[in-house]
Amino acid sequence: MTKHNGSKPEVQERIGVYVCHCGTNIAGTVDVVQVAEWAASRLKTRGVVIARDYKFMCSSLGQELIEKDIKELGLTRVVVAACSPHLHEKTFRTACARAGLNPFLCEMVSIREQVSWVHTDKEAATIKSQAAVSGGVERVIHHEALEPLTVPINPATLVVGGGIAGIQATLEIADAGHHVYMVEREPSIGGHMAQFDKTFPTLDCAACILTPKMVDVGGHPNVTLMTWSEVEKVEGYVGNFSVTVRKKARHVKTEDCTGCGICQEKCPKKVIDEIYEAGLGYRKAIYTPFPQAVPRFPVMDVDNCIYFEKGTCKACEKFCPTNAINFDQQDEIVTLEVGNIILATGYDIFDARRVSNYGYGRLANVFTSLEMERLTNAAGPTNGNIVLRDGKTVPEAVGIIHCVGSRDRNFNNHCSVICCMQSLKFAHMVHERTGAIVYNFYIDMRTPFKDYDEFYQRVMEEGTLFVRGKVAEVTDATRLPGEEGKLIIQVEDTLAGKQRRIPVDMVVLSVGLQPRQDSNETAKLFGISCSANGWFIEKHPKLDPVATMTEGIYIAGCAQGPKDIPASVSQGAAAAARVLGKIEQKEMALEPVRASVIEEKCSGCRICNDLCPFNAITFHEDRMVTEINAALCQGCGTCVAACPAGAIYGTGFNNEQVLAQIEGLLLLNVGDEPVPA
Amino acid sequence: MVTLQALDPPKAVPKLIEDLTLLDEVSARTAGVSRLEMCIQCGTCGGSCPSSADMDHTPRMLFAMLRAGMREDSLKSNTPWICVSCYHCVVRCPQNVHIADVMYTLKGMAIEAKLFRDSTAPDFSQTFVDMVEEYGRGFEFGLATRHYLKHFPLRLPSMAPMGLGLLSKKRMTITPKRIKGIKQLKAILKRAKEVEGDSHG
Amino acid sequence: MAKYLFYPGCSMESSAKAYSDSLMAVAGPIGLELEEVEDWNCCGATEYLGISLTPAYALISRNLALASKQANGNRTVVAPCSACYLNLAKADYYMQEQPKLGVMVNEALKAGGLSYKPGTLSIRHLLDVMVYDIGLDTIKSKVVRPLTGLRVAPYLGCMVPRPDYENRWSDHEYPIELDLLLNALGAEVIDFPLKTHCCGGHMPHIGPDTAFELIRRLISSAATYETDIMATLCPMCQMNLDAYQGETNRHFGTNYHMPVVFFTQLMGLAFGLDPKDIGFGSELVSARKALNKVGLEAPELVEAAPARPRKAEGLPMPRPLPTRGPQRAKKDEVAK
Amino acid sequence: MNNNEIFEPTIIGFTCNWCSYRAADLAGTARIKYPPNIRLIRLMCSGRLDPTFVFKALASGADGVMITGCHPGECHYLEQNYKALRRFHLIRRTLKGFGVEPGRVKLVWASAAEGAKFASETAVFIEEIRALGPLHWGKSNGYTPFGGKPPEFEPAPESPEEVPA
Repeated sequence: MTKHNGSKPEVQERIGVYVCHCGTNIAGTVDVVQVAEWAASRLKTRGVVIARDYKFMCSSLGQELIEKDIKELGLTRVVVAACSPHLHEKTFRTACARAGLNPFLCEMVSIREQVSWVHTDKEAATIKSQAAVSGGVERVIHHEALEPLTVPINPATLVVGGGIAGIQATLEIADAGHHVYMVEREPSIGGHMAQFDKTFPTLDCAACILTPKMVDVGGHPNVTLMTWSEVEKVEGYVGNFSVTVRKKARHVKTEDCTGCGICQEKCPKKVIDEIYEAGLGYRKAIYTPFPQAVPRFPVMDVDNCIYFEKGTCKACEKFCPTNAINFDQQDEIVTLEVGNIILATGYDIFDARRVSNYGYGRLANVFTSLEMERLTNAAGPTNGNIVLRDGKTVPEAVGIIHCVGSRDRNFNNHCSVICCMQSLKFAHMVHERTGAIVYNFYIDMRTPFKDYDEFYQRVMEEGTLFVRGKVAEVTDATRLPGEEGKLIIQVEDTLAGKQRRIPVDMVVLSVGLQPRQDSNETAKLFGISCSANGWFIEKHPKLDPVATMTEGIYIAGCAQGPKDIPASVSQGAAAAARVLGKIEQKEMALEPVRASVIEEKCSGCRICNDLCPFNAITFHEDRMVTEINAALCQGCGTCVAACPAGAIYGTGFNNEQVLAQIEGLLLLNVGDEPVPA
Repeated sequence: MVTLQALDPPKAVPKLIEDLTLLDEVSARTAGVSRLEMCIQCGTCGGSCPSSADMDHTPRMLFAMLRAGMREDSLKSNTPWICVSCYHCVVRCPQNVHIADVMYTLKGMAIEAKLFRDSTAPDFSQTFVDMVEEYGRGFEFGLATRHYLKHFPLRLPSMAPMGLGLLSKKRMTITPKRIKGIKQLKAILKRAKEVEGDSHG
Repeated sequence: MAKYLFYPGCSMESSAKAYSDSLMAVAGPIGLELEEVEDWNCCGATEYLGISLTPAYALISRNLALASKQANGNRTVVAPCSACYLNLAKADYYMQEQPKLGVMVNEALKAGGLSYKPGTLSIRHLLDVMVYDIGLDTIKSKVVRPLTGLRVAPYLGCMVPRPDYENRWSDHEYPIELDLLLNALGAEVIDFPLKTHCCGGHMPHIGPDTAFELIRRLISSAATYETDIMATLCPMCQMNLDAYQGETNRHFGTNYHMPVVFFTQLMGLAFGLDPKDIGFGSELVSARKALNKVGLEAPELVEAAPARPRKAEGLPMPRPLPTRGPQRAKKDEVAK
Repeated sequence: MNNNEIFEPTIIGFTCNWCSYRAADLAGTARIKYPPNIRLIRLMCSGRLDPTFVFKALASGADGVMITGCHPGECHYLEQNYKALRRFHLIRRTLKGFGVEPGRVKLVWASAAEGAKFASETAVFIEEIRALGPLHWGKSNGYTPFGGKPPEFEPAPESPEEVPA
């Protein structure tokens, strides 16, 4: 341990300190000039030979400044006081390396995120910055020249979720010639988009543009498609993940099944299809969710199958021409070895029954937007006829309510992004198919992005009646003449400043998007973070939207936040590009933060033996010493902290470095007497 | 030669109406946390209100006026007095504004500033409060007769059968009941009024 | 025996005597023991809050202070009246949300030698206690004269299910508690769409025209469902719908005859008590016809009147939300 | 330090690389303000926290130590924050034995999304330490653990010149 009685031993290192203004981001709150001057004078005895401040240290000129000093002044250590190391540590390490200094001899201290942006008192912020620099200087003295660890990148990739974002990512990678495992928990890929009829603003048919992509995935030589499957365990790290997948029993031998559909035809059990048909239609107990499903093999729903319930039936087995039915099939556990993972797990829709004043579930002719998608879909339960729940009456007036469950503190705070456009799409389709009067009830009309506002204009031209006001209630309790037999939408028309009661035949609730109900568990499974409401958190909201804090795990589509199809496709492609970049590198440099045992010091007490969750620690009975396998060690340092003999050395975060940083932060290193500047 | 001088006295130059302290004042005088500044003008309140047809302004509009600092117009509005405290708007408000309690605040402020237009409601409240302060309990007979005599004398004949019905069915008593601790209650209310006065400076 | 502190409120002594009588009559059989808060005062109804803040909350809080002194380990106060229930609950809640209010109120209470620590008591409505503490099974077990065939519209009014600071009710707009209770009594419960809409509150005194329209909406909607009787749980609702019904009829030239009684009266009826002892006869719109209907031995179950159009054919309806008890919101949070 | 002034404690905060350091970064990105009395050290994991670090900090002049990490169950290294939790209790017991208020050490879980929580917990802790007053470890009973010495703050630097905006 360092001695420190105000008269520390002269340091042999030659240290350069660089203080960044970051424009006014830092300099607005911290007196950066003062910090640099202070470091130059007060930390001289600690080896600081030069301290500079500069407008933008991360600019090429700023980096050249450091490089020049390393070369001309013979610096052996560099401290950069700027933003968070998570942003620019790599930048400055690379600069050092260019000038011939081992990159790990550079230390970054954060005086932006942790000082200038969170404090207002300039004097206190300046002192805190000085302390941070001082801590960095003391720490860097104890740094060692290190070589980065490299790990090979397994070129295979796992994509979780077979919606449009996952499909896009899969195809990009597979087309580039690398193997992709796609895991989807439903029987078919396609996601929510497969349920839609038209897509805004161009009104392309969803199936027409999606099906070819689904077929591509299903038949791609580089894709292993695993539907009706779920990820159960993820081990390992970037480059070499080992993923355990449960392939749920389909009770259909996929190697024999031709997808002819006879089993579905013969199955006597009809079940309401809550998933694909949004509860509006029926399926059988053995089924493929929709005709274009990929793969074409059906699955057996054992909770509803008569054979599983009563022990007799087996109609599907009797009629199957290829003997592909297997009632005894068990779940299968498969382990996949992949280098990168893309999560595209999508969203859930808001449960409209929670807004009891809109009557969904109580009033027959209140529908959700997803139900409306099925109603308008030519392959849906009504063959695309927009009718009331009696299955035949065509509505004469339809009210479409925006923001259901969104922008509402009682439910979800966020704007669900797609509802305005989706509601406009419905307005158009109701006009086109029924000629009914259409009302749209909105709080704010949000139509950004290409051709969206033009679509709004078009729907206005078609005669849709827009009412600005959040609907208060939908009721069948009549109050005024003319309301009998109708649903009444009660709302304040905020532009007229009057309460209105508008009788309609049909109400469509544009329900919001919300995170998957199990998104927290998914995040935990893959070791990434979720925001408080359950969206996956990206590495940087603007500059790194598809990466996560965990190397090798990427996110795409609505799992990251509500978005429309174009944005989901873009993210899928972006995540794929990131993964392809990693695959091209073939190997990847990792922080050489690893633990190792100094054998002479190890007493063989075995305290550390049970602490490693990665099984990197083994004990050699013969020599009575412990050894750490560097390939398995992830560098958390728990064993380092636990060793009573101090026999475990934690590279990058060794005891001397941390203890010295403490002293530096507490300014024990600057001595009692101020050194004149 | 005709001069126009005699026709009209000169008009006052219009004043700026914005009184940006109004919103804060209303918030500060409301029980709990009003969240009035969070209103997004969606109209859920005005749409939910069972009595909005009789209001000068929907609650939403009133909140916009408070924000705009229209002190006199907003305190004169009959809206708070028509509010029936049904709390439909409160539970539906997407921003969790304490709407019903803001209405109570506005009533109190209107009484203080003597800005209400129709005295029926404030009188009713005051009569009720007077009775409670006197007896510690509500006194329906006294309240109803006193209030109706003053504000709806013409309605009294048609209301009489109902009143008689209530009396004959022993659902109204003619003599008020006083609580034992009326002195204690009076002391508490006296102090409360002082505290309230201090809190507005 | 479930024991609670009881805050009756002013109306229970006069206009809502039927509520009081019937409650006392059914409390014994179901094992509900109510200990009245001694020397309680008026809660201020909806009037005092509109005059001045601190005095209004001090008035309410005197009761909280008295109750907490009397509490003796029993921290639940039961109120049968909506306005009383809301005012007590509101004062307790706001003094926690805005500690400044609690300080001002306690300053006032000090002048009377009292004090109250917000959050000490738990304020609950009578129906809440009946359904969730006493339990529907207990109530059902006491039924000797099921109200078979009696079409009852459950009417809760506003201030019990809203704003519901503690999330005690199954829903703010369509709570099912009263339906369940009436169901347990054997009654045919109407899916009454206006069950938590406003009865007019104090408007009969302030803007009678406004009040009559609100009363009309409720009575006429109940009438479309061929309701025999409306069950309420609030003295003011009962007063408005019952006593002002005649005036409302005159105002609109209508001719409704809709008896409105307290749910405890119907409980008493089902428990086999004498209608006289549980306040029947004090309603201004006579409940005689409804009584006759129960007197009849198991009338034929007439496939009744205009229920909601729900057809077996056509598209399936969404499944109902799983029944949620109190603390619904908390459960949801856990689920997240 | 001038005794007439409000006591400004110095606190050392240990953060883990994956959650709490990022929470501190997020507090910055979101411009959430908290008092400047805390100075942070980054470790890879709260499991790396050697109790010696805490004692060293307190003995070297810190008035309090805040240990932060991922929420239980969300550790980047699976379960190492549970080890930090165990050590935290050990540290508090040991401090009590030394005659130091155990409240000078606090454990806070903050996920990468909880910048606001990081800021508010920090602010609360600073007030708690302010209320406890300065720690003169080593002076009161002559016991000087780890060769540490009482804090010596240098006089505040002269008021810095205005930086043009």
